[in-house]
Amino acid sequence: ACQPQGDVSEEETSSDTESEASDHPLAGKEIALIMQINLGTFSAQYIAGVEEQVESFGGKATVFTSEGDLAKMASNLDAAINQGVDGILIDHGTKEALNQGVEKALEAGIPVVAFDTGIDVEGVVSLEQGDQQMAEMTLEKLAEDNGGEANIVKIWTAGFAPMERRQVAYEKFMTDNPGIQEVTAFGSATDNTALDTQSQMEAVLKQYPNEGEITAVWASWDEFAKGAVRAIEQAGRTDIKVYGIDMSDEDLQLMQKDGSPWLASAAVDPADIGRIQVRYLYQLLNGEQPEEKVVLEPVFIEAENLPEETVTTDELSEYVEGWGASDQGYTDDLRELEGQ
Amino acid sequence: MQVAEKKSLGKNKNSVKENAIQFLFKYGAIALLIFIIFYFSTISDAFFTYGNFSDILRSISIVTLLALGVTFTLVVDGFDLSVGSTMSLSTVVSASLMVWYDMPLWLVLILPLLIGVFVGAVNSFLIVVIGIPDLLATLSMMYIVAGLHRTYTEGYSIYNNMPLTSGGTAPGQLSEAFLWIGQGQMLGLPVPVWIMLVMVLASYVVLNHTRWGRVLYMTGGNAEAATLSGVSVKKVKFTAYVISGIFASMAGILFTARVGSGQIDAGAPLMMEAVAAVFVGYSVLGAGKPNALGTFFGAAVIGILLNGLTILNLPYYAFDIIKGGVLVAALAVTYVYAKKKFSKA
Amino acid sequence: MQVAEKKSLGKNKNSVKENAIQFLFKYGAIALLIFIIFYFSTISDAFFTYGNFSDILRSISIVTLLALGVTFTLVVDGFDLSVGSTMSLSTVVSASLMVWYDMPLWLVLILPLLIGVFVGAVNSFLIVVIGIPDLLATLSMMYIVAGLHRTYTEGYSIYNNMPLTSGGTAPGQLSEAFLWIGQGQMLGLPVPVWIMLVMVLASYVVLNHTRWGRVLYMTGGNAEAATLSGVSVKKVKFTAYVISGIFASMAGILFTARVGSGQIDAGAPLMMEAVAAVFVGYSVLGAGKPNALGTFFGAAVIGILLNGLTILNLPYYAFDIIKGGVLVAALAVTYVYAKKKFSKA
Amino acid sequence: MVEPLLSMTAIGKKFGTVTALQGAEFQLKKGEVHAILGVNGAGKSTLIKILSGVYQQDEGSIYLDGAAIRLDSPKAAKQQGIYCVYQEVDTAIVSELTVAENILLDTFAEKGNLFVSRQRINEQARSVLHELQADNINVQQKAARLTLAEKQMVLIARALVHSAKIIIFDEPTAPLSIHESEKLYTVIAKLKAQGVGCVFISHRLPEVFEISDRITVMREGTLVQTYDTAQADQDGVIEAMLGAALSHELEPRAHDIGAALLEVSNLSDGQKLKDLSLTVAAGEVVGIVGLVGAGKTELAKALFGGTPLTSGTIKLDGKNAKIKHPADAIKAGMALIPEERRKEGLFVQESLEANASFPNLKQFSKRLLMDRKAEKRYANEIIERLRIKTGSTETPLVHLSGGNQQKVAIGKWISLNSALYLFDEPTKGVDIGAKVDIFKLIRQLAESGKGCLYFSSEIHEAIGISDRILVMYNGQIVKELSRQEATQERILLYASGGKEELGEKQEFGERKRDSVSI
Ligand SMILES: Nc1ncnc2c1ncn2[C@@H]1O[C@H](COP(=O)(O)OP(=O)(O)OP(=O)(O)O)[C@@H](O)[C@H]1O
Ligand SMILES: Nc1ncnc2c1ncn2[C@@H]1O[C@H](COP(=O)(O)OP(=O)(O)OP(=O)(O)O)[C@@H](O)[C@H]1O
Ligand SMILES: [Mg+2]
Ligand SMILES: [Mg+2]
Repeated sequence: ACQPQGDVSEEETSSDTESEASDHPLAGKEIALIMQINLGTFSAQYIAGVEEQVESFGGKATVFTSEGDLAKMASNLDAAINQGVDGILIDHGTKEALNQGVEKALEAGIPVVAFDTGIDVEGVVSLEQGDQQMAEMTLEKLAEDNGGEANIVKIWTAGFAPMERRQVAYEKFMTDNPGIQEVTAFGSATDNTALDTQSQMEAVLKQYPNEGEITAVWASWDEFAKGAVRAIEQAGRTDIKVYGIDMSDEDLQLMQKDGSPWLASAAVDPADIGRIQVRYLYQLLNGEQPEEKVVLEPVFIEAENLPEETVTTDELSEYVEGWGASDQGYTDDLRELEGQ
Repeated sequence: MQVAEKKSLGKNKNSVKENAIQFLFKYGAIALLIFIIFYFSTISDAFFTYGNFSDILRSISIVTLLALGVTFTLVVDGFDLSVGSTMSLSTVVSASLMVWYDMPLWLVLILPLLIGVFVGAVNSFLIVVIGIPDLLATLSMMYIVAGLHRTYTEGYSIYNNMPLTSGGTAPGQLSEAFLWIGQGQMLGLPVPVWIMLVMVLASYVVLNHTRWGRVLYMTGGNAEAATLSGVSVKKVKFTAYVISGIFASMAGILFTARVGSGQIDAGAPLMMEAVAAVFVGYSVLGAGKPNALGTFFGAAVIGILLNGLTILNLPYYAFDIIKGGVLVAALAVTYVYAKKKFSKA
Repeated sequence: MQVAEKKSLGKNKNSVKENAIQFLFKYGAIALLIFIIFYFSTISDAFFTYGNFSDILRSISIVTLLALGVTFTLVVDGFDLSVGSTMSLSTVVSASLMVWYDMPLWLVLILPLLIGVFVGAVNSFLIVVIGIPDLLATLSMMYIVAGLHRTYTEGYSIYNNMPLTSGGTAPGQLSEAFLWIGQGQMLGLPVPVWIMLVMVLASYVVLNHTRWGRVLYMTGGNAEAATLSGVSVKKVKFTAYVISGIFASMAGILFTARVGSGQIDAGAPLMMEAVAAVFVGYSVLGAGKPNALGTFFGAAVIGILLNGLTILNLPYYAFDIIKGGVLVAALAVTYVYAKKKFSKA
Repeated sequence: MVEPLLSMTAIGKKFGTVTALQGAEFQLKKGEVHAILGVNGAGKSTLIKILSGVYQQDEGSIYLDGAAIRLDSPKAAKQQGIYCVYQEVDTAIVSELTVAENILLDTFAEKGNLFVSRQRINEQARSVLHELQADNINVQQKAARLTLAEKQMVLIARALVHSAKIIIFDEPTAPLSIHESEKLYTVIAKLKAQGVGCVFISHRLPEVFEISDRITVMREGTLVQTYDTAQADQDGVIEAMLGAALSHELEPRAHDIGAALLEVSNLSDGQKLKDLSLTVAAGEVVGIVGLVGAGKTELAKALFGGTPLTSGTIKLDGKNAKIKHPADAIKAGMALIPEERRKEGLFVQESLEANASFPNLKQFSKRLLMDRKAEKRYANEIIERLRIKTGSTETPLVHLSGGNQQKVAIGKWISLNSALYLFDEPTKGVDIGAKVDIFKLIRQLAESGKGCLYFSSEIHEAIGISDRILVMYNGQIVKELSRQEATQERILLYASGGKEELGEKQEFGERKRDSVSI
């Protein structure tokens, strides 16, 4: 609440003032965003994307977070329905916990778009990142950089749908590339994932102190990658490289640092995810029938492609093709609405 | 209950102020609740509806069960910090019994409760026999049980037909009958709400209207005097911690049934919330001590507040401020009143 | 310290057993530590190295600072649960001062400390003036401060050149000088280790070798006697909570400098760990009460244990069991000893 | 006339509804030892707590060296040079700190050197203890390990550290043996020679007459009279203290004593109690008298199952009773009215009803559910029977006066209809009127065939109520006296170790406690 005003140019801010007076039928919608976890910069950017897109459509977004508690998430879903919101966005969660609430929402005529949830209710649009594809991209890059021979550490945890999709790709990759050996694997999603990963990674480095014992780290989530990168930097190990999945603004800063071990990551712009999710919701609100399964196209980011000076994810599109520029989910009606 | 109060002696010059405090203490919490409900109702039409209230009740049902357990330990002047972990353990155990071992429903319900009994027994062993203060003993148990539940599942959450680390997929699923406990409806109210109401009522009757309740309160009030009146304080403390363990297990079972999977660490964030509910409940109807109705009421106040605040579109990150603020206010009323009462003696 | 002991009166038949307990109490914790170190050394060559020990020390530095604050409140018979939140607040404030406002280093270091002072002052207001029990007052503050720190950052973590919600990017960066505090080396040891050692030493000297320390212990041991000796118990409690707030802020600053960004909720998981360290520290050298060296020692035992267990490749989820187990063992020794002592008096 | 060093005039102090002091007067000259005498609750401690800044008087003024002073904290009093050795030993000892630290406690609160050198404080503490001839106390050990007498010596030492103008001793000799007390007398004589004004409170008349220059007698919060010790006679002083003679108020027993009800033989608890044997018959009141710390409370608790026994048998109604816990004792037909009623006997935050029904909850519940009406009925019954003054049966007991609380502590046992009642100092802190009520109640119980054990250090009261008196000394019963044989002097003699006939008992001298409460 205390952030300073950034140095923003005039034209950019003027857009929200315009939409207020609009009398478009899709204007003034109340959108609820139901989240399971709200952790790290990724979530914050995702929320920002949602809010930005909803506002540009002249609506208002309300965020319900659940501190990782699925029961609370289900309650929040109920509460949103009771409040009579016009549309619901869901971020993570499990189908067992949410199906009932989603059905109730559909009965009440509230459209639902889910991201990484695994909800299987007819009429719900489900977004997922190309998780397998992201895993493949990074793993292949890893193999390529090391000539198909590497000793790697895997950081991964069970229990999350996207993680498990990434795991599928990982297993397939490992069988296809016998030159790549898994030295050890760990990982836990905690209250303080990055720091806990850092201490665990430090211990792993202790265990394998010699060059060559570990060639690379494959982190299935950027919170893991952050911890691993810090541990490697602190230990002064220049021989170990990190390949990650997901990319938040904060990660980008880490990757750009001189001599950063973090070489590559595959990701969908978190803000883009939010924006696209909102667009599909508005398609539903507009009475259109988009496809029910939407796979978000991941982007591959390599450290070597990044410029000398630090850039933020906002400017990343200038250097990485396809970043932040996705116009997935747009229809003519929506473009028109945005122009209002 | 302790609602009857002696007529003010009239000797006090500031008896008006005193009466105001008295009133605030007795009805303040209720007045606050009515005000909150009224306020939110004027803001949003969606708030004061049957559906919303039944949802609020369902959303507080798990915390309320936990908080009832804490209430029992506080009544005997103890404190159970391990309820959150115990709930987590019971969550994963009940899920695993179905998913991993395909057990019949009755076992799925009984075994977690036995675990609750066991944790309560260990707690009271540490407290009563070893003599570790309640807070520290249950803090240690909080860690141990949390570690146990993660070790049991090897860090995985448990869901239908999950892949097993040993290869293959788990044979079982959460049964429909089990899920009904958490997701079903009965006579127009969600099943968890019924369970909560029955437990609140049972706890209320036990604590306020039975011999046992009397013994629990008296032991908490003055353990030495209770001993010399023929009460075995050890047994009483044991009972209270076992009850607390059972309530935590019930909360865990309910959680599994509600979300349809055995989430890891489900109870950890709920522990502090349960404690907060109990403390807000102190000031209900001027009880000035832990009591079942107050606990329910405390959970409801917090639940309604959070529900209303989301309607108000307050940012989620401000909720904790409000939760803390309500807690401080309730505690301040209770303890300012206690000081008054004490200085009169 | 309290090592001087009266010769056993010799009247006791079971004085051998008694002596064993005495010994266990005084040197048990140290013996345990030596055993652990020895054991891990035999298992892994990587364990008993200068590098590893300096890493362990660095990894416990933040928790130790938090725990020192808790120690001070425990010394005056209080309890500060809000240290975790205060640390989180200080983490994001120190980062934001640099990233958002590009402030000079001295302000970046001073302002968070002032916030710590303020939180401590509010805590002691609730406890001393309103009369809310320490645990409940600081529990409420834990919520409020956690909410405040999230509200302050609107839920974002703070990092170099972050984009602002209002558009544009933040002007500042964490300065090199600042990062050195968390990541630098000095005379062969990491800077955080130096900070921790200095603070432990300072706390030790203050608590054990100054008049103030006596006043603190005196107040905690018997507030009435302290009052009769002319101590203002309110001022003493106030001081202890302010010190606790300052330590929590220092931990927050250190955390920011260590990870190079202002992570949200950084302190929450560390609070319980700090409390555990203090309690393990009770039993060091037979102090039987909160003490600075013991706290450091407690943090070290836990840190070494966790380090060794990771090297052993034990699954992370079992760590909590061990942490809880160590805590129970330390507490059991302390309180079994206390019981013995008491029944002899 | 010389200007007095200290003068307190028209001091008044109320605690809630209790008037502790009203128009109290006190004067102290330089280099004088001035004793204050008075029965329990006369207001002695309150007066000196006002003098040492713990309480502030509601009315009246204090003059030091002729100038009016205001003492609003213990610190302020210390700055004026007024130091105090408080009566309640445990309120002033910090048991976690060492002896040396406890002795120098006041100096820590003062301004001065920031650093504390352990060596120096040990040195200082040792030299003060040396002055008290208590070199045997190790200054480096924790105060928790001291005996009560040693703790008292530490507190006395604390007052001697400073150069004081006035030192107040509130019952300093109560936990001390004669030998230790004599060391204190020498110190007081030394202080006196240095011109320090000493206030000395004690219940032990001989020592008061031995060491004091003047005696002030207080009763019910006011000054009765100030005597020059040289001119005062003991009987006159006692009369002034007691006011109405109390021992004549009870009628002699008119009923017969029945068969033996309680037979205790060779009871020991491994600590204080050694080889005690006693009997109580139905309808009999047996007094157990001894000085503070003789072990009366321990005996009562041991009989009631509160503390474990190492040997001995307890027979009730001729049957061996296995009593491991108070619950067993209650089942066997015993009731204990403990000494510290607020701590051990009552639930002061709870209502009279809840307290009264507690020992016998089964009678006040149908199946499991409590029967509130029955509780209320019973509460009203004991209110009437014991003449308890209270607004309603639902008032929490904190609002009742001490005497009325004591009556509740007794009344709660009546519904059980126990056969044997143990009263441990039932008149402690109880006003005269309530005292008489309690005596009458005990008599009533005896008349209806109950056995009563009456533990007390108030010798004359015990003589008044008991049919038979057992004198306790150092955890043993040293003498049995019939009502006719019992006189205050004889009991006191045995209670303090029995110097003449039982000279050999002197070997216990070290742990002997010789104060007499009157
Ligand atoms: N803090 C207090 N609150 C309420 N009443 C008190 C308090 N202190 C003392 N009193 C009452 O004041 C009266 C005088 O007590 P005080 O302690 O001065 O008696 P005393 O003469 O020292 O008796 P003793 O010989 O037993 O020490 C008693 O009735 C007592 O109950
Ligand atoms: N005022 C006191 N403060 C602390 N400890 C005490 C006090 N009085 C007695 N004790 C302890 O209790 C032990 C036994 O005392 P107990 O209470 O059994 O004696 P009593 O004859 O009942 O004395 P009282 O007259 O105080 O009731 C003593 O050895 C002493 O250590
Ligand atoms: Mg007194
Ligand atoms: Mg006694």
